[in-house]
Amino acid sequence: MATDNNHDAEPAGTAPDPIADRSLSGPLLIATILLFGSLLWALYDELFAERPWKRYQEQFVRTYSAFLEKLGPRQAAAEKTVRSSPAFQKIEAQLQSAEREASPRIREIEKELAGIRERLAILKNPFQDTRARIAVLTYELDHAGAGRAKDAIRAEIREVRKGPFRIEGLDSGGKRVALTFDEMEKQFGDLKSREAALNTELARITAPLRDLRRQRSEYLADNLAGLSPQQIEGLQRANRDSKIEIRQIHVEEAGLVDRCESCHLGIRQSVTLTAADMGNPVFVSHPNRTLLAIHDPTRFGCSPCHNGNGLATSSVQKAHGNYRHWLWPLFPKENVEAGCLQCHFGDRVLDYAPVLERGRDLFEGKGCIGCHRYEGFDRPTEQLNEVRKEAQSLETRQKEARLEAEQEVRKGDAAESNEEAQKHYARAESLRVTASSIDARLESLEQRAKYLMQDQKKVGPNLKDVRLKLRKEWIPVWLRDPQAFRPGTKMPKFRLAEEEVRALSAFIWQSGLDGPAPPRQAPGNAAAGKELFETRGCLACHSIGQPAVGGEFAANLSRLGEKAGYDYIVRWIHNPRERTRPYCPHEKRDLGPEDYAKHGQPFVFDLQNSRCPNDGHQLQVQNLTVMPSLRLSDQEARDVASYLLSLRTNASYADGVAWMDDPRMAERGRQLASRYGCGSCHEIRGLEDAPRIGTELTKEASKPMEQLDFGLLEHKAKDEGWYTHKGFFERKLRDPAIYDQGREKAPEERLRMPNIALTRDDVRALNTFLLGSVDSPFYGKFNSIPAQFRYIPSDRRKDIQEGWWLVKKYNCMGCHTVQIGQPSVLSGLPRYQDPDWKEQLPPTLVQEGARVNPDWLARFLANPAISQAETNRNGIRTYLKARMPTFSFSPNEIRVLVRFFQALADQPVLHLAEEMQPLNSQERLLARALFSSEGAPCLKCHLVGDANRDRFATAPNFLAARERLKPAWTARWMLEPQAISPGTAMPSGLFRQDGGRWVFAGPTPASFKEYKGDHVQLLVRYMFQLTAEEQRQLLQKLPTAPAKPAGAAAGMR
Amino acid sequence: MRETRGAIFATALVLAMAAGCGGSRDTAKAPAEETAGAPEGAVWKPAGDEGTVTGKVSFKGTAPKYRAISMDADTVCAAKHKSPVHPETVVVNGNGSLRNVFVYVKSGLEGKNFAVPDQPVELDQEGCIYKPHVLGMQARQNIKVVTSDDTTHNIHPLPKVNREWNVSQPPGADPIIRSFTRPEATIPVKCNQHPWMRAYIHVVSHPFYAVTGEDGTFKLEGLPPGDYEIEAVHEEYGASTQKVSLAAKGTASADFSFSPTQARRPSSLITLPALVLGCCGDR
Amino acid sequence: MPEPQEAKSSALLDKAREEIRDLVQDLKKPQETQLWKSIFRVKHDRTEPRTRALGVLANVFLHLHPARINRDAVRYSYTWGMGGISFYLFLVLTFTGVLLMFYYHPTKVQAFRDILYLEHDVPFGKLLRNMHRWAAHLMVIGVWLHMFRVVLTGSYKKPREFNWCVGVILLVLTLLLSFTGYLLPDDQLGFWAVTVGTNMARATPLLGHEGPLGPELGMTPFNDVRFALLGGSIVDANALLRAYIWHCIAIPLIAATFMGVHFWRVRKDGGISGPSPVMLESEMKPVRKLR
Amino acid sequence: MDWAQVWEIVSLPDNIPIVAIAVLVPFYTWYAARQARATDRLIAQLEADPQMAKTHHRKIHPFRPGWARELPVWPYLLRIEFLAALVVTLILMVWSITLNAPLEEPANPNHTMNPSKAPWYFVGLQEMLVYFDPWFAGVVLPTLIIVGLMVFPYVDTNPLGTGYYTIRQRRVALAGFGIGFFIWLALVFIGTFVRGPGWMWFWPGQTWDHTRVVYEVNRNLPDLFGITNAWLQAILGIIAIAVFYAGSAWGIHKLVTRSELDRKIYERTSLTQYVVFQFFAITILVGLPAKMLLRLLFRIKYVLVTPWLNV
Repeated sequence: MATDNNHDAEPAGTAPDPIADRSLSGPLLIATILLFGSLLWALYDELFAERPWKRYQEQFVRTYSAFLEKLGPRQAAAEKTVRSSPAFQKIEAQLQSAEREASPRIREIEKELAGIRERLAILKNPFQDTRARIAVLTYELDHAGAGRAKDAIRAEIREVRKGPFRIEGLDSGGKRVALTFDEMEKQFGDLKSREAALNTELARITAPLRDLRRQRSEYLADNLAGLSPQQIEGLQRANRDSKIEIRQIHVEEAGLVDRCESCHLGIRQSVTLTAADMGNPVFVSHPNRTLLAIHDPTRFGCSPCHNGNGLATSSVQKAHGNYRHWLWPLFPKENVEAGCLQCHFGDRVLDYAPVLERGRDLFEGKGCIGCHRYEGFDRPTEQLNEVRKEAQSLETRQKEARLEAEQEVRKGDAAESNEEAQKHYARAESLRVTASSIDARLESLEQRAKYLMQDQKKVGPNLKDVRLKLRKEWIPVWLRDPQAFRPGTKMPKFRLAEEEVRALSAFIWQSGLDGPAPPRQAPGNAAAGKELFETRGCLACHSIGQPAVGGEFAANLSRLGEKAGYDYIVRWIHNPRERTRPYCPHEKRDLGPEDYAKHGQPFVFDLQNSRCPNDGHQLQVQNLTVMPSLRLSDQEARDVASYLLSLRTNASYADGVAWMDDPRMAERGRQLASRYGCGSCHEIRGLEDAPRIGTELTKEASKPMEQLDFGLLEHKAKDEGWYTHKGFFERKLRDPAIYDQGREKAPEERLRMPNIALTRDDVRALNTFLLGSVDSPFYGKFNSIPAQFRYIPSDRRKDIQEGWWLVKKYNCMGCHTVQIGQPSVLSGLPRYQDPDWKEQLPPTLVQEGARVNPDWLARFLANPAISQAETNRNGIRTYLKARMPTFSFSPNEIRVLVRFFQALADQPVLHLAEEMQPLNSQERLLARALFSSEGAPCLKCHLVGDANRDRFATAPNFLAARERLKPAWTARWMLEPQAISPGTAMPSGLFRQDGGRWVFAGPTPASFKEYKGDHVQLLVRYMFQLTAEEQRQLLQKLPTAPAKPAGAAAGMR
Repeated sequence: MRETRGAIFATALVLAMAAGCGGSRDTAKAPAEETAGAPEGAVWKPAGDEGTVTGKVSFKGTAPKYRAISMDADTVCAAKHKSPVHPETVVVNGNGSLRNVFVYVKSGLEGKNFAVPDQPVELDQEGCIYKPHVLGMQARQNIKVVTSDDTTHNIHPLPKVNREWNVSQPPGADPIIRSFTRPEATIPVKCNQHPWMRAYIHVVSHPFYAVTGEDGTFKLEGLPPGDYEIEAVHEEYGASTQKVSLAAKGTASADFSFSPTQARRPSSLITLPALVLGCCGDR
Repeated sequence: MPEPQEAKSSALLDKAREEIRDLVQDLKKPQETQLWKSIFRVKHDRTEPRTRALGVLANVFLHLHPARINRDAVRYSYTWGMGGISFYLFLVLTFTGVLLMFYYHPTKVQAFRDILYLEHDVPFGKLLRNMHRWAAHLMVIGVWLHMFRVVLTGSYKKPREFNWCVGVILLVLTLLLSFTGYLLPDDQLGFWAVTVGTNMARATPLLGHEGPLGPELGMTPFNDVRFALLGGSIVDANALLRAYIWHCIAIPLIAATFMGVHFWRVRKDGGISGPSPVMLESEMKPVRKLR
Repeated sequence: MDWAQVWEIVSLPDNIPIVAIAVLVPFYTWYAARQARATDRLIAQLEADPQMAKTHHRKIHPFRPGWARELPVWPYLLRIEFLAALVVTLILMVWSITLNAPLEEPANPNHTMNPSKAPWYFVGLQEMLVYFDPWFAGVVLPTLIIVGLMVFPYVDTNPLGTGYYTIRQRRVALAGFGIGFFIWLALVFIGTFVRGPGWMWFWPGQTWDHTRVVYEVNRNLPDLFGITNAWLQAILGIIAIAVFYAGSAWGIHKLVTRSELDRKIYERTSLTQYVVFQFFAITILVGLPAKMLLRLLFRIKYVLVTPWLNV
């Protein structure tokens, strides 16, 4: 714009007016064009840039049609083969002959029906018309006033009914007939009922045809892998006709809109699509159709499990929720199972979520739970606290009630009237009753406390016994680097300075109990011990050697000889639960003989004698270890201990550890032990009630990012793109001190979390577990959580999950296969690869609930030896070297386990034994004959109680069946054991079907010619009514084996 | 007005562009898709230039002595034998060669499909002993298990790769016909009722295998020319391989040798009393 | 009787022909039609100044302006166009705002989701929201610059003092409009901005429960001025609804009223203030009030 | 220098308007100053040459006698307005297509944002919270500003400078408004670009660190003198404020009566007008920066400490 003020420099009048004469067209045109351009840009943005899914859909339609094109001929050929198979041809032939047979009658019926329908059509109009007229007249009659009026109407009705109605074409001649209404009505009714009768007949005749057709199509569907050509054609048509449009799942109740399928078009296709098929991993089918069927996407959507922003379609990043302000980013593929945990937080073991399960195993097994509370883990301890609190408040209430009762009595005594006194006395009575009823409640609480104390376990060993158990100079070596001494151990490496190591060692050493010392033991036979160790089942939990052979549930014992004392280990192996001194949680100290002596009691404490002599409270009478007693004899225990103590390297240990007795060091060590939370995993004198030192992790993944302390790495994390929960957990797990990097901190302020030996997969599993640990699921994501999103385990499912916690706690899967597809640790050991040792594997527990009587199971779990007297044996499979240990489960846990097995096999909670039909004497003879016949192999493998025969036995005694088994299961087992327990020594094909019954497949004794009953049922009944006496008689009938005593034949090396 | 017209124009333009791009992409993609589908492998047919591999499996050292099998668990079995029966674990022939060694082409035939013989291989149970003791078969070929005994057996193969089964066979029962679908070297077969009974089935993907017999030799005929790895497997002494090169219509030889020091099973494993009593009293 | 019939039909034809002729006539000269005249009151004729002026006077849009204007006031350099731009942005905001209202529910359950839908679902929804937001920011800037210009050209001086005051009120209203809109997406940004903003109201002297003398007058979190603003003691559903009503109805109405006054006063105060001829110091009449 | 951080803050969609202001305000200031200088030159010319003053059309814009003094609004003004509307729409379109309006996490009362900032145009007020108690910064001060703006035309008694850009004729008014405008903008800039997590002071380029710890002990004025008695504290505060007002009033008076013209204008002012002017000038234009400096440089929190209110 002109700012020129030199106004008179130019000649007047001639110059054009700079404002009035200037055209603005140029700028206007440019602005208009630019604006138009911006509109085009907006349009492009709206149609393409913001709609990347359109390109995905185009690509999908293209590749998918090519894929189907290729699939079509393949499936057509497959269908052709199925159609030409004899079975199909047979059905086809049957169908054709049936059709031929039925067709004349069908034609007849159809012809007649056609005639009837024609006549009905003719009759219908006049009939219905007249009926309507009569109905109207009847209505008028009802509402007409006087008698005369009614009469008139009646007459009219009569007139109408009389007709006559002239109707043409009713019969074949085509004559016109005159009918009254009644005649018409009758004829109409007759025709109708004839029509119904014919239809029924038609249905009856065609039923077998329909059946055969259904069979034919079912056969085709069953035998054709994949889709039929028709189905493929349907898919092709659908694909051709598919429009480019948003595909969304809308769950109204949840306010959920998921449009994932706008790009992931292959997810729910009925053909399985792979990345190779489609050339793009975006289009693959969902990898697990079973899961998809359970969590039907039309009811659940996608984002409730996978997270991400289901609504967004403008970019991959937005849709996956991988941007700063979206609180639920897509779970990374490797942690996808975290999604399961959001709802299934109480479930210990989940099908299809092995990584998550591994994460939980690690969380429990590596002792994370020692420092970090996590809801559901270590329940006994938490419940114990609750029980104690409740008991305390009850005691207070009781005291108050008693006091008040006394006051009431006093008030009553002083009352003015009798009525009033009575009122007070009554109130006092009721208070007294209340107080005493609290006693009952307290007792049950005490019982619960006792059981819970029995259930309570610690991750690490009891350190009160260090003086009795350990070599003094070994302790600092261990503390310096546990992984160096025992690679893979649960004990993590605390980043301790030498001074701290010394202080801690001194504290642990000095806090140990001095006695009573375990009894001195004579040395055992290490070679026998080795054999015992390898065959009794120790390797299901423990491992030996490097690389380790055996289970990773418990310690690797390779260098036990360098650390432990013989006497203590013997006692430990004999019964690991045996405590040196009982611990009184009330007095918070370990009791000694002197406490018992004070009250004139012997120093005896066990589950039966678990009350404190001083105050009557429940004592902790067991070591808090999950290690069970294997019921070894004293000699066996000595042998195993001798073997284990012989395991050592020639590492040398410094002698000068006098400082371990310095009380000042111990005091410092005590502070350190509290700081590092040693008491969380170990029992340590003085630190029994030490709280968990770590953060609770139950909802860790819902913590706002700002609350995760990345330390100085925050900006690096942001720059490198791992400023996420996953990034935080991952690095923290790999290097727990990482967020202290570069920070100046006093030693006591540094991060305490120790270095845990974790592999990449371990970190992934734990990360999956942590990422799924969220606040109430979907918080803020939906308006409200609709019913179908809630996961409330039913009784059965709840029982199963409760059981899994215990199965995992005691490592049942070390010896047993609990679920199909889950190998036990033992079954993987080299020894059990040998065909002969396979029978020595502990039984699989698949369908255990269906197999055994729950009452028996409860008894067995309480005492696997079955017998009170002879404990050094297996109760039911005495031929097994591996031994079912005595876990001393509390009744709580036994109940949970029994219910677990019942629920797993879908058995009713309450077991009522089936009624057994008694055998008559003839049947008994028959059964006995069959059992002992040449062809019957039963007694070759099953225990019979005869020492000579039992040498070869690889199966339990039939005598136990009555109490132990369920008859229905036994019958099924005899018929098809391989279907119940694949790979079992019990062969299939022992019986064959004969008419409606099962008969023994081999040669049967002559007496069976007349027997028409079911052989399996007969044998089951015999088995369940077998007595010891009967068994003896049975054995006598057997061809006697040449009696070679077992010992003589033993060329055992 | 201008905006609407603009919108229509833009849509038309963009659609035209999209159509153009789409078309060109289609043509570009077509040939790639054709090559993607690999043809199914055709069944191999002999071309006439096949050769033979022969060899002998010798044994060095002293053969272990086995105690006679005690068949007192089943009198029927015991009755069938007049003389004591010894385990067939290590059988050394008179000429110093090793019997019951399974020899097969371990590698060199990859990518070829071989027709599955219609004839099943047969495993007999006679006198509570499996005959033959070592058996080779092709994957998907049928195995027919027959019994010649008057006692009930059960056939229990213990594969690791294939599916495990365990079927009872009473005297006079129909033969059991089964098959193994995947190649697997050494599937032990046992009878749970007669613990000494043992057979070894080797499942391979081709017909080029042999089991050494009384002279300890083997012959793999009809092999197409090429370089092969031949493996000899013995139940006790494990496996040993050799490389051979076969010219058209040529012959090649591969001799193997086993000695007791090669025992592959750790001895501590064999301590079950039933076994000690029964079969393999060990070397 | 064929004749009369023929006559009748030919008469009909003639009438139709006439009609069509009229229609063509109308189409040729649309300005002559009744429809045209009913809409455009005055014939637009560039040649005659009077009708030209009338054309302007009869036009509602042109009514905001005088018919003629100081020739230099047309220049951008003087006005910067900021007042007009602000008003234009207000119109844009009203337009986009009304469209947004179709898609928005001021409830805790729906609000945030509605924004998500706008972003991903509604055709041009994202553009709409962006335009509304950025137009709001631009309007604040525009109003500020307008005020800046008015100060620099001394346009607030007599006789425009009152219109300046109206302008200040409009500035405050603009800020309030923007501020109330901030909460509506119901996200963290808006929530905390509004929390911070309204927390100041707590401290209002006399009327806030944390303000000087507030508690002494019986102010609690549940009856003070902040409670009145939020409809509760925390920023929640009621606050959302209040913000919505203020943002969409109350403040726009008030602002529109004041705008009317503002524009009217611009004309009544003598139109746009300049560029006017400079006044010289020497021409200033001495007035002595203070010495 | 943490350039990534600088870019992150500057490119935040909600901060774009402030960046725009940072460009627009200097530009328009320069644009106005250019015209003002031209006008001032013209005024000087005319003052010096009374003859010319009589004939000159007295505008910096060119004028020829043949030109119309007034132009019809249609089309001359409206076409420009139309162009402006087009350009604004264009800017708005491009801005809206390229930058998305922010949408953060759903509101969560349990999770405080750090820093949680008011919209940028109120960030100045939020920044004032550092220097004053909420009742003052949040309520009294905005009221004072609004009222101050409203009384502005009533206390400015200068008849010169209506309708054209000038500096020499309106030094006091322009300085007054300019200082106020500048303070306001400065506060907005500080609040947006300098205040980081915990509302801590981060120099531009310094990394915004959530965990940063600063040592900042604030004192009250009486503490400097060791006065603990409430009455004495209050009295001291009142004295300090009174002294400050008196001193500032004297200083401002000196400034507004410096030149001849200023004195003339001053004489046209009534006492009420002058007192009102002085009050707002001292409180907002001097008091505000003074308090800020006290706080930022000397860490003095309150000057006046009483049991009811503190300043």
